[in-house]
Amino acid sequence: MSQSNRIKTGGRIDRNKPVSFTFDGKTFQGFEGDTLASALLANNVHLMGRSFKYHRPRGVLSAGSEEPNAIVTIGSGKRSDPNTRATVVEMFDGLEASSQNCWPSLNFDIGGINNKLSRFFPAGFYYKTFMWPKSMWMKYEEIIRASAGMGVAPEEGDPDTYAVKHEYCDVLIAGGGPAGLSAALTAGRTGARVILIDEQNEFGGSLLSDHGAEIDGKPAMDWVDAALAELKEMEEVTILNRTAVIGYFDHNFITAMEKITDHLGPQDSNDTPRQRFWKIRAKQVVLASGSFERPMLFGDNDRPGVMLASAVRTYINRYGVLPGKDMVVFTNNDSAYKTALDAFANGGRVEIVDTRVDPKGPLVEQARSLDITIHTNAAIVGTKGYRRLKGVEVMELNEAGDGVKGTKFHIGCDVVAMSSGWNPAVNLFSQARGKLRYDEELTSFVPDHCQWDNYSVGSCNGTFTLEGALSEGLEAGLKAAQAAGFGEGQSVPATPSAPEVEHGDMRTLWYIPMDRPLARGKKHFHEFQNDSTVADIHLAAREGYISVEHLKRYTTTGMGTDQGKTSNVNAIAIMAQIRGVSIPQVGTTTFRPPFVPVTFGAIAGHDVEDLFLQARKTPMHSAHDRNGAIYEDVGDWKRPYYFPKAGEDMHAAVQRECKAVRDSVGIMDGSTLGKLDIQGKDASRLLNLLYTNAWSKLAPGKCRYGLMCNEHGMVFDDGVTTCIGENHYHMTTTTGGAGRVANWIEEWIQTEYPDWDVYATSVTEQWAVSILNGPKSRKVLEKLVDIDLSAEAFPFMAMKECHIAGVPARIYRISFTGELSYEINVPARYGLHVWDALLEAGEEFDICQYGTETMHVLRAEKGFIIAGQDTDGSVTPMDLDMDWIVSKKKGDFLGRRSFTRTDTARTDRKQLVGVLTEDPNVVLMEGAHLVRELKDKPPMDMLGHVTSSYMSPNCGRSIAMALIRDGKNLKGQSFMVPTMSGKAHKVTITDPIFFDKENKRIDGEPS
Amino acid sequence: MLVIKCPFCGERDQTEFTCHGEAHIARPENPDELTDEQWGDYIFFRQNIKGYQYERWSHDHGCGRWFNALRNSVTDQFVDTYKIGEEKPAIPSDEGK
Amino acid sequence: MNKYSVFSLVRNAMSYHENWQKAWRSPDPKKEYDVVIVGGGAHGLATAYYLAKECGITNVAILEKGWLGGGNTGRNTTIVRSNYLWDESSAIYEHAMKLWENLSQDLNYNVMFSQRGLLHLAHNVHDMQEIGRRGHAIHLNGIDSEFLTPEQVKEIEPTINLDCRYPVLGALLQRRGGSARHDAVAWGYARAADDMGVDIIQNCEVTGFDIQDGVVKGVETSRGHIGAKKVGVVTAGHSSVMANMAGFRMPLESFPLQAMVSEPLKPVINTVIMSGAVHVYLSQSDKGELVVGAGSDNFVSYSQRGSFDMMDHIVGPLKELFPFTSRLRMMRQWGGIVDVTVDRSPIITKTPVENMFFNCGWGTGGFKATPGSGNVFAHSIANGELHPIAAPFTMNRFNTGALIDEGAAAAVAH
Amino acid sequence: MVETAIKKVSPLDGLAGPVGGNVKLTSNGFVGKVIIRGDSDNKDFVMAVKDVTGVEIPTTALTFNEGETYSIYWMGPDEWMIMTPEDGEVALETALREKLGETPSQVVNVSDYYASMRLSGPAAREVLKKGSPLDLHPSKFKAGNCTGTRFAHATIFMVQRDEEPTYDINVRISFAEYLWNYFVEASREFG
Ligand SMILES: Cc1cc2nc3c(=O)[nH]c(=O)nc-3n(C[C@H](O)[C@H](O)[C@H](O)COP(=O)(O)OP(=O)(O)OC[C@H]3O[C@@H](n4cnc5c(N)ncnc54)[C@H](O)[C@@H]3O)c2cc1C
Ligand SMILES: NC(=O)c1ccc[n+]([C@@H]2O[C@H](COP(=O)([O-])OP(=O)(O)OC[C@H]3O[C@@H](n4cnc5c(N)ncnc54)[C@H](O)[C@@H]3O)[C@@H](O)[C@H]2O)c1
Ligand SMILES: Cc1cc2nc3c(=O)[nH]c(=O)nc-3n(C[C@H](O)[C@H](O)[C@H](O)COP(=O)(O)O)c2cc1C
Ligand SMILES: [Zn+2]
Repeated sequence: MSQSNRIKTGGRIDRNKPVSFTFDGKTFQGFEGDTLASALLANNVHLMGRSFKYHRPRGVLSAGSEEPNAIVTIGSGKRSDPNTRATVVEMFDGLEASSQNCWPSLNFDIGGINNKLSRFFPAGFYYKTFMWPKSMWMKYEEIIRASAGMGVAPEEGDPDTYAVKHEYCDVLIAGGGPAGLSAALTAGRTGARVILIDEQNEFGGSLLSDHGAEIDGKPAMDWVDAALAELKEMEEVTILNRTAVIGYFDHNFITAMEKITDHLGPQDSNDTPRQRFWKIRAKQVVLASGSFERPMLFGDNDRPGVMLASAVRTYINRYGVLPGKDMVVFTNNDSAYKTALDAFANGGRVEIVDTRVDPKGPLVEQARSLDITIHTNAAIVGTKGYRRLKGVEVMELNEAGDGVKGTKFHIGCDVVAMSSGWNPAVNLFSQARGKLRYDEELTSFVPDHCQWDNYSVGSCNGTFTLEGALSEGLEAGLKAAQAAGFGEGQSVPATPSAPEVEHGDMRTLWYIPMDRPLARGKKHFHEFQNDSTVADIHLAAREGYISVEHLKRYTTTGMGTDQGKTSNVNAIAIMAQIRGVSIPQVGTTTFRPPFVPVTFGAIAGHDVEDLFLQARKTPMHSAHDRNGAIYEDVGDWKRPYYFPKAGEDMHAAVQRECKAVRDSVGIMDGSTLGKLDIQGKDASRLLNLLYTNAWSKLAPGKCRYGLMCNEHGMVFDDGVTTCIGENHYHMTTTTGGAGRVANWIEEWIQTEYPDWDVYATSVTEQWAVSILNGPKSRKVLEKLVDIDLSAEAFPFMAMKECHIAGVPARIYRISFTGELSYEINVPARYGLHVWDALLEAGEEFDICQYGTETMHVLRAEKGFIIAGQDTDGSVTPMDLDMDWIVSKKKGDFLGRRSFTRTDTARTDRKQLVGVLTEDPNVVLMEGAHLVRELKDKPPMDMLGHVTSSYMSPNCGRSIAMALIRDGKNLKGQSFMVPTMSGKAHKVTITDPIFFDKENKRIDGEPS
Repeated sequence: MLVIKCPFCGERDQTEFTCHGEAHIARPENPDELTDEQWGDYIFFRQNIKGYQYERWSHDHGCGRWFNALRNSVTDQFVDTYKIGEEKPAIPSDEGK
Repeated sequence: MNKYSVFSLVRNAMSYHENWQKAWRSPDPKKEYDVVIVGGGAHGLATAYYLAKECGITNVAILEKGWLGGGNTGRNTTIVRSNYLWDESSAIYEHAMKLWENLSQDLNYNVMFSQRGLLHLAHNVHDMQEIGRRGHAIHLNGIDSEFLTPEQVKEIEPTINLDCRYPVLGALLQRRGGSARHDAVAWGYARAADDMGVDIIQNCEVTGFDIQDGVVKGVETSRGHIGAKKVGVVTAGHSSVMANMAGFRMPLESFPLQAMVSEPLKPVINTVIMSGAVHVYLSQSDKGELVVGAGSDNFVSYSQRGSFDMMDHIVGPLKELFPFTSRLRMMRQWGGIVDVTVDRSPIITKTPVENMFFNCGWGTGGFKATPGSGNVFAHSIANGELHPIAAPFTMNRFNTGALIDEGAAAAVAH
Repeated sequence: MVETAIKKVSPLDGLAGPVGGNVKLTSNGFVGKVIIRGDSDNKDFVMAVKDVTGVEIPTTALTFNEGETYSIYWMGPDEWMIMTPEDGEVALETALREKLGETPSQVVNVSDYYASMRLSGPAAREVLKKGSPLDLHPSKFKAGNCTGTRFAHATIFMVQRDEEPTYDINVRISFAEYLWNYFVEASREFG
């Protein structure tokens, strides 16, 4: 029968909106306002999942986000959401759910065999076996892996979008039950910026399930509605439902995840994000996150149908579902009597098993007056039923509560509603480094003190009465607002009256004894998801894993997706019992974010695909696209790598480009080079500090190359710096080093030499840079500029300001190829204009656009280094054979002192040399090593590695550079370069200049 | 996730800043007079204090200025931030608590 | 010690697992030991184990201020590999790798050392040069390494997005690389060391050193004075604090390094994956969670917690490289205090105090070295001279300039 | 000399804006921008800038002063940005440099370094909150404020013009396309 467990009336579901949904392919009916769990329960489906290790059938335990058992997959394909708690999935028409961790079906799961063999699989069993034969471990592991895990990963290509939002507030309130709402009221009334957050669809917290509760003589939900109405009118109050506070970090940084469309089901358009991740900075935080009920730990307490008492009450009152007709309430306190009474009122047959010898108080009396059977001083010692609870076995407890006596009797039932007390939800407080205190009376941990500004109120503070929650909330809300600078002089309003029946004492038994010793037959699960039992805790203690952290890791208790919300305290208490120490002496494990699992998609927000990370483009990028460039990623930049013509592969294109430059003229985009404008009387002093060579005498209009070292004396960047005018320089850096060099400069001038008259400002993007290279470059440029380009008028290492193609430019005659070269800098807006003009002007010379690879080949032909490729942070200028650039006269500079340290001063360090292969057609792989002596197989003594290696069409052979131990002294000698495939190439160490050794080409063709 | 008070821009989110380690390490005036040990000490050896430590930060995504801070490396709370060249604040007396 | 095996498991199952012995004793500290090891992380425990097993020194105590393995050992992403660039590094990590390969049998404790293979992805030309260099160096040091094409990467990890923002251009594969069960490593060493007589003393914080005339004589602890002929300090993130107690400084800074796990899944990631350019490193544990490593906070901190922004930085890249992770959920995040050197290589060293030795600076990547580190450190303490494999890692290198710069060439050192 | 029609190109050319009406995004074209560094305690410096621009250098953090032609924005304690109408920057740069003479200072034309775009409309603030960790509440950052901050992976310099709200956002041109597209995507949900 459809919805056989649905109560005729009542609940907060919308009976006018029936929906249908499927679970494991079978169709069911429910209502809007249901959760997947409540709708399944309405249909009398309790079996919702299988446990992690023993594959035991499991039903729903709770009605909230603490659910360890009812874990399902929602949706399918690209929209499948594995490991979802059925208790937090809001129902919509067409919802598709399926069970996990079972095969072939939930009902009949082969993995259930693990349960039969569970005796051989106690906690940590895998540490003791699978070691022989050694070679078999990887096979065993595969089996372990396949049987572990839970849901199946979704297909890639998530169709949904996600968003992130930063927010600030004066008071953030986590939890919108009575405590949170009242805090919001007093905080909101001060005009402070308040954010009120609750993870559920509706506000009211426990009041949503508490149909009898009254505030000021009216139903408590009337008060909730009025509070919300008032809050909605407040301009500075933000109210977020369906939003879980998941992280509480330093300096009151709070993260939260809002579900925006999850409850609506798959959307056609993804304009609206599925979820929003909030990053909130709060001046003050009020934690009002309620409490978790504790399960009773008795034999086979995990059968589908065994639920928390408060959850049963929620299903009855909030969802209009009576989870079963025959209920046994098993409790050690009065609160579960409310469940019994509500079940009874809704036609359930109810019996109560109470561990207390003589429970009294109004709730107990009320139950008695209704003739509900109460078995006192009694306990459930076992259950009947496998896929569904069929009954319980009950016995009388002994005085100490550590054993049972008398005869066992059986009660047939299909639901157990259990309660062994409450644990304040201290998770967020604890994440925030809050220290906990153990409260003997409540038998639970409560907040003590915290270094960040927050208040815990209501049941998360161990205050379990409605009036208490209201009054703490009202007070904390105002106090928090006042601490944030609002509501001066306001006083806390009177607490509305919310009379409650008196609760009697509890009788806390951390686990329920059986008529047999522990671990014989029935299992007492304290941690449901990972199948951790009370016997496992005993085993851990027996084996010495007595620290609470060892206990956790050895038994995996609390390591599931629920992070032990319902189990941690029980485990700790049992360990304390075993060790004979107090509970606080055992201590808690650490609460960590997130409070509930959060999707990676939400955290990533819009930072996906094209927006994942900026792709920086130069002003000429559209021309490169047009001209068929293939790009290389250099840092964040997209740089043309080469420009293939039809039918060319990379090799062919690069060979052609290399020749074209030296034979005629080529053009490349150099805009990505780092650029800094440096001004001030102490500018040259700064250059002298940064670079290894001397800078005092550079005349305006002149350029100079420099190397920079860090204080370890190792090269970290290089580039050309030009004197623009008096006390004014333009520095260039490598593309990748731009940011680093800029920071380096700021560090020195701001922190060490703040008195110097010098300023540096990045101008990298100000200038678009087209670089002409090759003997014909003067011919090309001539057509476009208004200055004399003759070598006399515009010599090498000079800069001229002029106009090109009608726009202002700075042209630098510097060269990274050894050819006549002009680096043409124009304001970025004109970059494309000038590039196109140059291409047009160069047409008659067959001007060749080339990319970074050709640039690399050409510079290698000349033996010029690339910082970061031919250096690696362990190379000094001397190692590069660049002693000439290290000034001996100018005094101190960064890194200089390090050159004389014993290791750095060694003369047999790795040094940069040229390497030529015996076979000119062999191009060594970059990174290949030279060995002193070739052996049949490794290990071989390595001399150093090839840093750069190319086929050079201009040399007509392959060329390479390498960093070789004592390389300077090995020139002329031959060595072998073994490859990974087992072959080896013979090479000779040479000078690293392969082309135009005399530097004759620098002035190009005479004009 | 710290809130850091830039002495110039006011309180800002940590993600606008970069930390540059221990503060008040002056570059030796005459490196040549130092032994290798003393020079090594200057470039590599740090106090790395568990407790209050002086350190340098820069407001990269804001005003670009470097400044100093006194922060407790256990609680991650700042005592104060101050401009380069300003006198360093005293270490609070709860040291060792 | 009762031996662990499938037979003992079955036998004990018959007696309801009531007869298992303690994995290690909890003795009170003696007055004096031949060697006191400070720090009950895996490195300290391994040191004690090898002192007892290979150096014949069993009058050893390990002092741990909290619980065994509660430092970085218990919070690392468990990547094990030996494909480091420099010869010195290769030597020590490969020494460790060889010990890993027999460790479960050696300790009679299954440390679940899984040689599932480790992929270093290359996403740009610079990366390709880097893996080219490292791959060859490793190969010539006699350690396994292979270059893979993007297609081969896809075959091994079908869920990877090769065409991401920084496309996968190739990869370096170490088939012998993988991961191990971190807790089991600590526990396995502890149990085996205890069996040879080593005293493992938890909840015992070293608060000072007893140094007389430049020679260490013992340690002050929260449980009183304990005499020691030699002291080995293996306290990872707290090494500077220990050095400070002994009156000298270390070239270290301590940062919280971050990690997280997803909810558990059926097997989907087959190897261990490291990507510098996209900033991801992850693997899937035997339990099913994706174990994802993030960066460290960029300021010195001794607060052992996960922070948010480093986590934030890793999630976009994770989704970029493995788009299927979009709808998965993070289950837990945390952090550990790592002690970082400038050259990203460890320090194994004698100190200005005689008979006091330090083993630290393993920073973000020392788990993989555990057996090797403990082994050479044990020999160094026993002989009073650094073991040849350890010798290059002396702290004097920061004065001479003989750095072993693993950071400069490769971006990550996990 | 070859003469071709001179074309100015901005990275924002041709990029599509947000679809709905709640967020507007436009390019500010080629606003002139000059960075000036110096010591605001130095009267010569302050006077020189005032003389050339007719505008007082703002010394209050996060504020700007507007004049007829020029406006000056506080970027840091010794750093300001002067904005000029299109093509006014070179003349300004020259004039400033001349006037400042020996006074310790720096004058740099960054007109092309930054692209400038205007984000406005009722949901503009919401869009900014997606990527910027700044407190944008009208009581904290309002019309008349300017600041350097962060938006997603970009460093930005942001000016709030009015309470609509209207923001002018300056970003390095190599990040401009990324930032623009981010704004467009972030606007999508607001229609
Ligand atoms: C998030 C994260 C990810 C990592 N990922 C990897 C990885 O994938 N692969 C890898 O190889 N490495 C990784 N590492 C690094 C690795 O974890 C460490 O290098 C390694 O665990 C260090 O081991 P240890 O035994 O030296 O230190 P720890 O395990 O930290 O042990 C030091 C011990 O000293 C104790 N101690 C400190 N002070 C005192 C005192 N005064 N008295 C007594 N005891 C004291 C501490 O309590 C601690 O238990 C990672 C680290 C982290 C934090
Ligand atoms: N022994 C008992 O009888 C007993 C025990 C516990 C609670 N109570 C009753 O419960 C009420 C306590 O009120 P309260 O306001 O303290 O708690 P509450 O349980 O009514 O409300 C807590 C709210 O916080 C929300 N929440 C929890 N964690 C969150 C997170 N991380 N992010 C977002 N939202 C989160 C929950 O969804 C819930 O709505 C009182 O009425 C009290 O009588 C009684
Ligand atoms: C490799 C590895 C796997 C982990 N898997 C889980 C897990 O499945 N569930 C879980 O809750 N925590 C897991 N953790 C995290 C631990 O719970 C814990 O956060 C970590 O050991 C740090 O300790 P702390 O959080 O108590 O400080 C894992 C940790 C590591 C290092
Ligand atoms: Zn600032």
